[in-house]
Amino acid sequence: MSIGIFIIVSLIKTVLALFVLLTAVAYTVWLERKVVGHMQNRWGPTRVGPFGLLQPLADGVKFLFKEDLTPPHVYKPLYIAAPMIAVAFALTSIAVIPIGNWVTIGSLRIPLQITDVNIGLLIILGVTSLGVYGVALAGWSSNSKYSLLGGLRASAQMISYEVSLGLSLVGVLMLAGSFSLRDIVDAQAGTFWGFIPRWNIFYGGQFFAFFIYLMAAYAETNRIPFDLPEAETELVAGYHTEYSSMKFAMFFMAEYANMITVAAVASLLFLGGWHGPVFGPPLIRALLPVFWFVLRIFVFLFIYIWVRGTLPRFRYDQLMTFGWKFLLPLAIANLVITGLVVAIRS
Amino acid sequence: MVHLILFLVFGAVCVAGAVNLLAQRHPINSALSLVVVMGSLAVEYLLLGAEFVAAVQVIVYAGAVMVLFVFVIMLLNAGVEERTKGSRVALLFGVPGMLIGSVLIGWVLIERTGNPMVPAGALPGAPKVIGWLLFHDFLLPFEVTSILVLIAIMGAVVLASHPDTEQKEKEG
Amino acid sequence: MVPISYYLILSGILFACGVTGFLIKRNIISIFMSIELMLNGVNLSFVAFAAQWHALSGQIFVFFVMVVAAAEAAVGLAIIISVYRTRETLNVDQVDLLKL
Amino acid sequence: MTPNLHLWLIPVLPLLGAAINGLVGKKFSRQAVVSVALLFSGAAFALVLSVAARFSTLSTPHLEFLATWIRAGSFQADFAFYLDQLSLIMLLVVTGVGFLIHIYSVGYMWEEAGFYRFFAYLNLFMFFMLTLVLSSNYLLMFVGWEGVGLASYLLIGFWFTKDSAASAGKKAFIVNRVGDFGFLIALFLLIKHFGSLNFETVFQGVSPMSPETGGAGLLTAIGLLLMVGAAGKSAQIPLYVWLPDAMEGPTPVSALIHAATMVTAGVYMVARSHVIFDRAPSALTVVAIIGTLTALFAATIGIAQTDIKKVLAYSTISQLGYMFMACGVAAYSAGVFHLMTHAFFKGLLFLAAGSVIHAVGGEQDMRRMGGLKEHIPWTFWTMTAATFAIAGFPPFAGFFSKDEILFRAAQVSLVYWGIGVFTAFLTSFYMFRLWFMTFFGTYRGTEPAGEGHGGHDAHGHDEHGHGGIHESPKVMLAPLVVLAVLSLVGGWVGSARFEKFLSPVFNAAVVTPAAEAAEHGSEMLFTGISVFAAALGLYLAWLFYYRRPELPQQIASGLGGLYEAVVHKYYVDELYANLFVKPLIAGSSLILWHGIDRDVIDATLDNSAHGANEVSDSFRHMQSGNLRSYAGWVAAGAAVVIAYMIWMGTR
Repeated sequence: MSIGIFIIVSLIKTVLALFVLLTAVAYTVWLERKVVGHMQNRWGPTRVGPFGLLQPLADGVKFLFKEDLTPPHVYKPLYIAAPMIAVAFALTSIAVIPIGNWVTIGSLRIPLQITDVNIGLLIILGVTSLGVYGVALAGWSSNSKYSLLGGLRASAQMISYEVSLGLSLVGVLMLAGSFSLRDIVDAQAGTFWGFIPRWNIFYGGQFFAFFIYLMAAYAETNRIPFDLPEAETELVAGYHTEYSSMKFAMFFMAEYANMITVAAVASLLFLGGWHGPVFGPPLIRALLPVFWFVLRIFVFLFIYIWVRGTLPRFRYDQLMTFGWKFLLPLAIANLVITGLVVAIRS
Repeated sequence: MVHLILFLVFGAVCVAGAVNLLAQRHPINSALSLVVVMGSLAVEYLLLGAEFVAAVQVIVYAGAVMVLFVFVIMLLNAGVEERTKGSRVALLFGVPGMLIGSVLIGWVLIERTGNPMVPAGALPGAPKVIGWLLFHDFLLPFEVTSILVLIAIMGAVVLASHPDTEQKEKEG
Repeated sequence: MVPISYYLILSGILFACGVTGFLIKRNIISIFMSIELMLNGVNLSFVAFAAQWHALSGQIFVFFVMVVAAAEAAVGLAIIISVYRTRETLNVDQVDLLKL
Repeated sequence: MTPNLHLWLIPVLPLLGAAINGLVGKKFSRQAVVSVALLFSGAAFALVLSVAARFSTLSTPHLEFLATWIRAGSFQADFAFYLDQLSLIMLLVVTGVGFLIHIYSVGYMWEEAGFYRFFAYLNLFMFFMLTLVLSSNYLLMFVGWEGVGLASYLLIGFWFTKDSAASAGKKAFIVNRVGDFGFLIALFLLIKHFGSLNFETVFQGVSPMSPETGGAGLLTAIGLLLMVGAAGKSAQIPLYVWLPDAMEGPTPVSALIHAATMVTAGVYMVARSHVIFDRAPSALTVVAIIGTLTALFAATIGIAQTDIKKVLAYSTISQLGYMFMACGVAAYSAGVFHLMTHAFFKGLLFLAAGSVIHAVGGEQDMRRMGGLKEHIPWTFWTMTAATFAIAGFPPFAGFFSKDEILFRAAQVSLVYWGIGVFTAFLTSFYMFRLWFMTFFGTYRGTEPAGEGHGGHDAHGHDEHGHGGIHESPKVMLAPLVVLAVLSLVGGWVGSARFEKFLSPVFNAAVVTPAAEAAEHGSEMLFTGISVFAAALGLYLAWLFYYRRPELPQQIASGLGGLYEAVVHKYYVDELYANLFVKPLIAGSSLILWHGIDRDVIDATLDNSAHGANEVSDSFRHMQSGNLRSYAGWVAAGAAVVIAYMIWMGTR
């Protein structure tokens, strides 16, 4: 494969991925409004299109045409840069996420993934950890106490939970013996005793790891019950209080893109990725894994929304206590036990 | 060729970030410049094949250490730097000394290292190999640094904890 | 193909920038960042030398430097916070009593 | 296989006592202090007795190795103990008399402040003395040697708040340093030539050497230097001046250290080193001459002293002179014999004198005593025994030992003998003078004696609330009685048997039986003469100080300058003051202090300090506390280092 074709293929994949991702983001918002609405005995969006399906489009148009207010007291360079940073890092991580097996088009054998690197998971972690800059800088540059408090909370919270998040993944990494997401998924092919899928979540103590990951991921994405940085009741809107129009939309997109990334990573690491029953004609055979993968992401997102509709918000000290005194020791214990299991097995 | 171009591009970004760090008077700008430097350094590492180092560079340096810096800047609400003239020595001796030292070291590096050409990814530092080395050949230093980190954690907690709050907690 | 000396020179420039920052910066946090810059410069030279001599220990060293830098950042920033509490300034020219 | 005698316990027991009393004794009651001190010193005595009981079964010398102390190259000094007949006798004397004096001290020191301190020092002294006696090499002996000096210093200065006591302690210490200097140089010579300080090694190295006649040979030099050391410790001419002053210490101390044991260390050392002295006749002659002269000299001073303890002090010096005379004529066993008997009767004399002083409430001047016979009969009778013993009346102990010394001296030279007999006469005279002045006639002190201390309250017995002359408590009298018995019977063992007992040690010095038999007749003559001399002394003392007490005054005025000289101890202290002390002070103050110390050393320091001050004043500005300045210096320094390294690397 020459470098030219490589670049062309990569470009196509990137554009495709971005399009799909942004659409998914938009419809995740719709899904959330709809599901939460039903949970709260409301209808959710219904006016625009059937079942309100065109609501995301309408929202987008509205965001675009709203007046872009820049408050006079902000530190302008960073005020403008912050949402860009947030959304850029949120979208970047999709680059290493595989959504399925190889696809052969003519003589080209193309992986369903923008790029396959053998430190894929590390890149996701790195990019996610950089995402905090967007929130923190937004909070600081807005020069408003609500924003600053939100930004401070966000950075402290994300640094704290990143530790547990990272540690919860190490068990899976030890089982797979690789950082490459594709290798990790491949390691989960097959079944235990013929009927239980060989997913990491069923493997030893990885259920706890999954739980830790779930909690840490909620905190990382600033979602309920850990949405302290944007706690409406106390901080107006937290770090994006001073933002409006498209800049606000960027934070919104970043948050939901992060949710999808997190869901994708959870599926890949714990839920067997794209593995599932494959049947039918070749085209179906090629697309079914993608469907299984998307289904998992959907389920994960549904849980996200479900939790949002159910649980109250933590207090900040409870959040920190939970992270440092419960999740972290649990993650370390899981790490030790998994290490022992791996050592005994080999 | 691609290697050289990438090197030059990211090297330029690196140097620009470093110079910007010096030029900016607001610490948060300096911090962000430093993040840029670190990010482009990660790319330089990738070019040399040290992929794991690059990843850790991003996660630890850019993602954790610098976030800590930004956090502290925000916490202390550090303002624009004052241009006080507290030290003539630094300018009269330090800067010339630095210049002389750098020039000398640069000269030695160019003259004496043999200066081989390296291809992209010259020495692949795959996680597996690095891990093997860390847990075999460098086990003792690894453990020692872990103790160092533990001590650092405790030190940071002790230093940063406000004596008044401790008092209140005891009373309450 | 890139000569190894390019990397070394880049690392030297970064290090020199770090030293200069230490010398001319007044804000203690900026000075701290200059130190990090110096460490990064050194790290680059480690990786470059590792590539030159085909010895992975150079890369291992970088990890240790990073760990130490992280620990140093934690403690250093804690010190900065406690200094700020008592002196209410971050300007090193005004913190020259050599005590808290 | 020699049995393990645990010799190390003998010195360590008193050390334990000293440690306990010294460290925590302050909080103890007096009874507790006493029981600790007596327990440990008594235990040491008991141990020595058990060793003595088993002694005949031992092969001598019995060596006991404890631990290696110093090892440097081929040189090695150990903590090792050496037991032979000589050290056994010394052990018995030290622990036995020491134990008795401990008991005596309980009564004597009961009222003193620092009671625990006194017993700690006393036990410490026992430890060092036993180390000295038991050591198997000169180095360990030197440790004991210095240690007893230390204990002596501490005890002389026991009433350290009193100026005279403190300076007496210093004087003893400093004069002893002169002797130690000689001892040390002797040790260095021994190390240099024999590579060891172990008695056995050294003596084996010495034995093959033929006796030297010249005055500058190795052994002569060593012998003379050892004699310097011995003269210092045993108060011989010219280093005797400290001993009379040492009487500032408590009387039991005078008895134990400055009469019975420590001062005999020199004699012990010379006897122990007899192998060396045997081969250095010139050194031996010097020893004899010094001993003889000291005996005479101190005796003449003793005549004119009025302080009861000073008389005894000079008497001690004189008796030590006898011992050195014995050593000097190679009659070591006679010397040691006299050492032993002297320990009994001189210890007794001092204790009795202490009892007298106690009785009259701290008075030491004999002119204020008199007629005490009825008041303190026990003290009187024991004192009488001791006086007769030292004067050399048969059958008291002193007679046998002194007679043996005189006889052996006569075999070498009649000059020694003549002076010895004259000294014996003097001894008898001044001792009976003391006896008569103290116990007979009428009491000349102020009444009640409890308050009449005058200027001589060396004992601080002010707290003695009971007035009048009184007998000492039983705890003080018991040792007196024991020692009195020993003074009486101590000599009955006979010098011949004693010599036979010691012959394994002094095998070189055994006189052939034939010669002894031939001399037997003359020995009787010599004995008769010396007894006559003693009797003459008794008569004259009776005449002068009992019969006609005004006579001494007339004679004294008749003698004029000579008497003055004797009263003032021949002005030796003044002579030393003018000869050594004043030039030393002058030299110290003018040359060393003003010239060197102030103008050179101080000036150098002051000027360098000023210079440093000025320089650092300019450097002070470097220490601005400014972080960036420091960084600047570091950067500049780094540039210099880098430039240097590159320069070195490219050269």
